[in-house]
Amino acid sequence: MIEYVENKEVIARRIARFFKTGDVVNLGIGLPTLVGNFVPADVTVILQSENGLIGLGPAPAPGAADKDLTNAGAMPVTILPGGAFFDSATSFGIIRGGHVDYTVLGVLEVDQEGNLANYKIPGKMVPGMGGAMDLTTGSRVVIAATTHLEKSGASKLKRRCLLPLTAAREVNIVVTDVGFFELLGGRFHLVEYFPPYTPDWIVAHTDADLVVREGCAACEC
Amino acid sequence: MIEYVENKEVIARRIARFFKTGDVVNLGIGLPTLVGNFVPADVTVILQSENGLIGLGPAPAPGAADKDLTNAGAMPVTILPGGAFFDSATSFGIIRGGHVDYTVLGVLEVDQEGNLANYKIPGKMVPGMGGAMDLTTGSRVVIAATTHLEKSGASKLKRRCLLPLTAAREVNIVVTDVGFFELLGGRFHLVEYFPPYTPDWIVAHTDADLVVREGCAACEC
Amino acid sequence: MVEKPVISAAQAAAMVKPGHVVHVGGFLGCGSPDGMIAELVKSGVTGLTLVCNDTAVLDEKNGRVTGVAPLVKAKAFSRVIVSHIGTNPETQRQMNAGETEVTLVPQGTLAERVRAAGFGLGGILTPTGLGTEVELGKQKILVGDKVFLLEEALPGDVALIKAAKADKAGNLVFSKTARNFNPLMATACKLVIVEAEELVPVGAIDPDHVHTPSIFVDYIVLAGRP
Amino acid sequence: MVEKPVISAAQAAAMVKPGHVVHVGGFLGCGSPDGMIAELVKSGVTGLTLVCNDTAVLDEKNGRVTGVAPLVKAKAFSRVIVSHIGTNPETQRQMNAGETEVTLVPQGTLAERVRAAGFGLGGILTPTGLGTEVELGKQKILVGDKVFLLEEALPGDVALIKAAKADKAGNLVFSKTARNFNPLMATACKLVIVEAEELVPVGAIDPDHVHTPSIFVDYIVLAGRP
Repeated sequence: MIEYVENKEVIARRIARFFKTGDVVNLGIGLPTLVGNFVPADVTVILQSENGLIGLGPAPAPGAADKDLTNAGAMPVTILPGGAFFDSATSFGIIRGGHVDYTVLGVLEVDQEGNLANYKIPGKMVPGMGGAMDLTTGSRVVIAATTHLEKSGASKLKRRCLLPLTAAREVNIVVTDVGFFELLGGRFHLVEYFPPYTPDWIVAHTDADLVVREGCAACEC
Repeated sequence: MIEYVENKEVIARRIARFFKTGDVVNLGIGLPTLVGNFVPADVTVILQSENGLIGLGPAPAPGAADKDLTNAGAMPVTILPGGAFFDSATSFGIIRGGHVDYTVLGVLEVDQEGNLANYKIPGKMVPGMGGAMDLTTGSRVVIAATTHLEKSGASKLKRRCLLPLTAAREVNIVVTDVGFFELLGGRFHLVEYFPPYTPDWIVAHTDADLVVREGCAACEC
Repeated sequence: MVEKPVISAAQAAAMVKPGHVVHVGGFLGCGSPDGMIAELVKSGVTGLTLVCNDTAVLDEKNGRVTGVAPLVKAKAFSRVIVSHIGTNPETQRQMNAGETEVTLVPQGTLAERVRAAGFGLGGILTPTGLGTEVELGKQKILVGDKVFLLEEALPGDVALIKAAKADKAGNLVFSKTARNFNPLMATACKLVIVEAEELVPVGAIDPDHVHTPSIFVDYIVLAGRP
Repeated sequence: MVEKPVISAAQAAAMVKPGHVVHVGGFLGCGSPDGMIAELVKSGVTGLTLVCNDTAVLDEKNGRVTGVAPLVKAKAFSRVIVSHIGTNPETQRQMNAGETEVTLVPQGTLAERVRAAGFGLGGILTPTGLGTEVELGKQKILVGDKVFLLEEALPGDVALIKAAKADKAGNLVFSKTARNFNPLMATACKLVIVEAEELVPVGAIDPDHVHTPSIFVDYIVLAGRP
């Protein structure tokens, strides 16, 4: 009997391994931001921040924050040598124009059609879409990062999103704390599973059409 | 008996007097470029050049030309203190967005509806419109600068342009070497005449609907 | 080059009238014209429409109030057009209470709609928002074999923007990510007022480094001068 | 930051293949990538489509041949999409003789169509060209009570551009009016090669002064190196 324990680090760790040197990556607020901590030392990715910067660096040393240099979550950041600043129209031109390779974002719901909802729970909580709609539309690969189950035990992977969509059929990859899934032909395809979870456990705990891909392997992330 | 003698300087001189300090002005190639020489000393206009510059200055001293600093006619120019450079999308954003007060351009034909043709004589000469279509569409006031008569003696002011149009109903003012005309309601309105020409002479030598405006006065330009 | 009037933040605020559509630069408070915003709160003006990336941060418990948040709290806006209100619970409260009309616009669409207004374009043709609530009530246009959403240009009456440096003619340089929407807002409004941290003589800015050319700017406020 | 390969102008030219749509920066020769153009002439490639502001100056009597003019003379292009051919009589001759297909596009529309391609927009909605031959065969779109012409995005295979300065990562700075179409072309093509007058270390360009961020650039050619 496997007990589910939420593990955001494993999600971040696995996502970080998708990237190769030179990839341009946008990391959303929250869980996706963690991904930056796990990029292998021999891989140099270029982080884009939609508020107008490419070449995002680590957080500044205590006391060294620059009021004019933040990420899209208004947190102080730094810029690496070779980075550049630009206005919001250029920033989203870069995004919408397909010049970002990967966008990683959190979800409220994600479904087997590749739909994603994360900006609005009508009547309850409406943060707004910010840059997420452009990021999912424009990026080459859209990665949804989410814990596999709700606190209630319900599957975060759905047959059909019920909340208003942020992205219609734009999600390519979902990484949860139990495995990595590709979206194709209206189904989740399990490509890797993260022990102690097993493909059988994952099938039993996913409320959506799910295929265990041939060659699906365990990954110690 | 008045004899017509082509006089480009009078055209440039009169046009230069339309401007007030702070006006943003684009001067086309050829005759319109002359206008810059006659702006009164107490008026500071801001010259825009559509190849990507605001604050156009005088021609450089001999030998001081910068290969990276030209006007839209590829001639070496200078930039005044407080000028700025930008790319072509921004340049035409400025133009199309209504941030240019006056555009002055030469014509092959201009008609009483405010149409202007200057980029194409089919089968004969096709230079292309360059920036002229955007300039006539976007500028607050479009001034056509032209000699009054062709070498043949024919009127340059027409009832209807026959050549492909550069601008459809965009011309506000026509200045020739015999007078200054406003376009309104499908007619040329003579606002000023330049002696030795008289309103009668001008009516007789204009092949278009022409009204001599009440208060039409002589102007020694 | 023609110099622009240098005015106080209070004089700037007095130019903003009820009913105006006001474009404000800044991203969650970074690059916001805070001096003009403070004076606008004091002026008590209401009935404005806000066009801005967001309604900034209103977190009074932790003493964090940024950007246009004080104006939201003062109920200056009857309408806000932004991409994000998640860090300002008061915006959400006003929206749910029916006090303020909130229109959420994808951030890239918002930036481009403002630019379109400033640059004489009727709108933009974007794939962003297709298949979502954002497409409701909008024209869809086929270009080749692809469908795009027509998002209309979004002009304003007054732009309140923030620059790191202005020369006396009004050429502007922004600093780092404080640039964001500021140069766009400057193109799209009838009246443009910049709050600058530093004012330098005409000619002191390299013309290749200018982010916003002087012709877009009508008035200059020096930051820190009420 | 990742460094970009520095190649010769001849290597750059060899990447341009028959049938390619080639976007070339420059305005009547100012800001043209002349080294790559010279090597492209030598390569003898034909069947290209040119997207450029103009076909530059071909005035052999006065020894004035600039920008893409040598390529026009070498009949490299089967199609040219430009705003102006008035200073290159050979373009006009080829057009009249039916050797080359010439499409004239208003300059602002051309700039914006290239940007739209680079920035993921389907096209632009412009008033420019309404009531002229430019509107023939194009969609007209009503926005509010105004009519706009839909001009489609104009993407390319290869961009050949010229910068004053590049850092090794490919961040670019242009000089004065040599900027013109160069930054736009860089956004809109699958492969982007810059000819730079100066190559500096990564970090040597102030990130607020970058005109074209490195991610748009694939290869760097040093000007004056065939």
